[in-house]
Amino acid sequence: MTSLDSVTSHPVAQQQGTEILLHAQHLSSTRANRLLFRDLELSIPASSVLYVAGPNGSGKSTLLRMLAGLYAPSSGTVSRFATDDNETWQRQTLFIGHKPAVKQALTALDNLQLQAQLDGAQIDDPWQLLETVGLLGLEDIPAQQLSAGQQRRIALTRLWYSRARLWILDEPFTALDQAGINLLQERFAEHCANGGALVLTSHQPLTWQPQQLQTLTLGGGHE
Amino acid sequence: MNNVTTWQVISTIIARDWRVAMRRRSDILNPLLFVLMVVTLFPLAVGPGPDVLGRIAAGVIWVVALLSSLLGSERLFRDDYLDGTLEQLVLLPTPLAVTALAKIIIHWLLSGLPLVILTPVCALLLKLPMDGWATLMLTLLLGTPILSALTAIGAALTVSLGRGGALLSLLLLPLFIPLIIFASAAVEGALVGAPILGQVLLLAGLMVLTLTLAPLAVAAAIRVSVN
Amino acid sequence: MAFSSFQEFIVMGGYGFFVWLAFGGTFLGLGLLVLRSVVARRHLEKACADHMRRQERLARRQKQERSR
Amino acid sequence: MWRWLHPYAKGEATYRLLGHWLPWLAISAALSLLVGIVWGLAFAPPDYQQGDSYRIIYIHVPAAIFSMGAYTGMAITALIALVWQIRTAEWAIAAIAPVGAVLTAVSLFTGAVWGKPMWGTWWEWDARLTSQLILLFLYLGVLALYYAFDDKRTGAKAAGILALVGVVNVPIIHYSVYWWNTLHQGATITKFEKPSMATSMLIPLLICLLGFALFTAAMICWRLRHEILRQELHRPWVQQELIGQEKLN
Repeated sequence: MTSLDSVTSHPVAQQQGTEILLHAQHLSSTRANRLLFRDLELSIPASSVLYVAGPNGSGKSTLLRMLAGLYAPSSGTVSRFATDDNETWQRQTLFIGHKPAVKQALTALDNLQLQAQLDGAQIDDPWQLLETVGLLGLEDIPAQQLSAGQQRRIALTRLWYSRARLWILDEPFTALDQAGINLLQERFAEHCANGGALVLTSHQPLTWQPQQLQTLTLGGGHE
Repeated sequence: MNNVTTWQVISTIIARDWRVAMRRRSDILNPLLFVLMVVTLFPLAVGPGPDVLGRIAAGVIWVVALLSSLLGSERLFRDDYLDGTLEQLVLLPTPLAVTALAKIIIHWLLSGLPLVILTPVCALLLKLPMDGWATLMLTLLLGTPILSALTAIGAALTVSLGRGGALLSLLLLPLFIPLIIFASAAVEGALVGAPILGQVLLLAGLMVLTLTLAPLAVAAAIRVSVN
Repeated sequence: MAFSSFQEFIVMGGYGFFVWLAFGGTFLGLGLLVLRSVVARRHLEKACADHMRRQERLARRQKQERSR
Repeated sequence: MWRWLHPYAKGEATYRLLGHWLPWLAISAALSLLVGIVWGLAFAPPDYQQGDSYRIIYIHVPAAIFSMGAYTGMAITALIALVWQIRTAEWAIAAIAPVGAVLTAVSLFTGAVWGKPMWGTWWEWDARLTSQLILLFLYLGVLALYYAFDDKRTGAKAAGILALVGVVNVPIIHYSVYWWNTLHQGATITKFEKPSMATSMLIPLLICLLGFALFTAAMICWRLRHEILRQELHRPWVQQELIGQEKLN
């Protein structure tokens, strides 16, 4: 039976001023009648990072999908941006899952422009953005000819133009080389600096030290 | 702030699927070739006599239209589910039913409309008398959106299953039965010169009903499949 | 000449519509095939230009990586 | 064995060779087609039975013959490609298929139009037309299979195998359709035999046949050159050929 055994959260300076972006109480989830976690309690203030760690199969992805609203919890509530109007908080949240939401038949450029339209964002120079994420020279080849890491970089371009305040990223570093990871962590630092919050799962430790880091370890895994 | 409007979402989804379809032309052409080939089989099977063929022509074309829409149903959500775009569609601020309607529209544009355009060739091959052609195309024009909407529900329900093909036809064929009855009755009536307004209006009513309710069912089905 | 006048040639003994429809369809079909090849040539040139530009961008990328 | 064939396995040598033949083929094709059709349309005597509608024969018969010919040619090229692994043969499959498909469609269309004055309907399930229709489906199958693959090399191989299987079935389909037609002979009266050909009618037909043969060969060479360019796009000689010298340096 796995339960949340330790919430090792660094002494978070709970200034009254900072706005709580997401608050969840008594979260529990059973997946294919296997209890993943029970009575989970967490709250994410602005410009903070929640790092969810744990072995494979411990329900990290399920928790993130639950926070993003893709998956209803078996019990407990998740309130986001202090509103329960689905539309307003979804406009503020960005979720990137395991699979990079990239159409294989289209080129990186097409994927970027179409996804930006869905995100309601205007990109002035897509070529420049693709260069910053390290896709120089690969902009107009169909995505299926790109490697997994390069396809993930296409998905990660959203972090550069999206103005959502809460980012929920499921293992953003997978398939990325060291340069990609450093690039991403710089972007995370920028995001937290101007008031955004970040929830991520990963198997690599964070080399960048955010001011407000909460670590949530989901114990257990496969019994 | 993601301030995308409903209309932007619909037009982007249609543009995206259109571009993907243009990159993979065979996804659109294969169902149409399937229709032509199956229509060619009937004269070879029952003989080329115009009297026999003429009578069964409307029914054959309608049944083949059904089967080809089932054939094309894989393309609706399968790719989006596999590459993760379906999840992002669920997370859009605009209601999921709107996204589902956009999916149904683009699927109809890519499979239903070409079918209606192809009907004269099939009617010619099956020796359908000329005065039945207009009614057949009208019933197909009203019927194919219903086909697309119902197929979308089935496809959304079975998208997370590995091999959903046979199950899909099992789910959908019963839903197509009123469609077949009214459409072939309309063409039959046209052949003997009887008034066909009744059946056509019924089909139109069925289309409006399906196009309003199906997106809600598709949205619910997508939510079920995604998590 | 099998026809006395040009007018008769067009009428083609009453079958003019079918003969000209058949010939028109044939030239349309063969013409489309020829046109498709001409367009394919231009498309190839564009693809080659895209390919060259892509090579330049990739070269620039290698230079960047080496200098980093 | 066949030492002389090997240099043409590489792309550039074939491309240059086809480059020499292409202009001659194209000019002679255009000339003979022009002469044959004008002769057949305007100068050949009318048929005593069908009047002037028989003149459609001057394009229907050559198109039908070369649609079969192209399919067989494609199958032979596929055999060469699969057995000797010659790359040019693989590209040739992709070059022949569309030309053959258009020829079949043309012969089908002209056959149907020719049928209208004779049988009174725009489409008649006559044995010859039906087997042409099935041949068109075979072609479309080969094309659909070729374009279904992203990697054109495997696409050409798969299409080649389908063409080989198809070419074995073409005679079988042909005779079964004829048998099917005689089975239902009662239903349709088909007097579609070739009209008795006086020599004055036969000569333009032969010229048209020559014209269509040259046209098919010219189109295949032309498309093959494009296939070679498409497959070897990354090679410098292709860039030099397509972009031309001034932009390169």
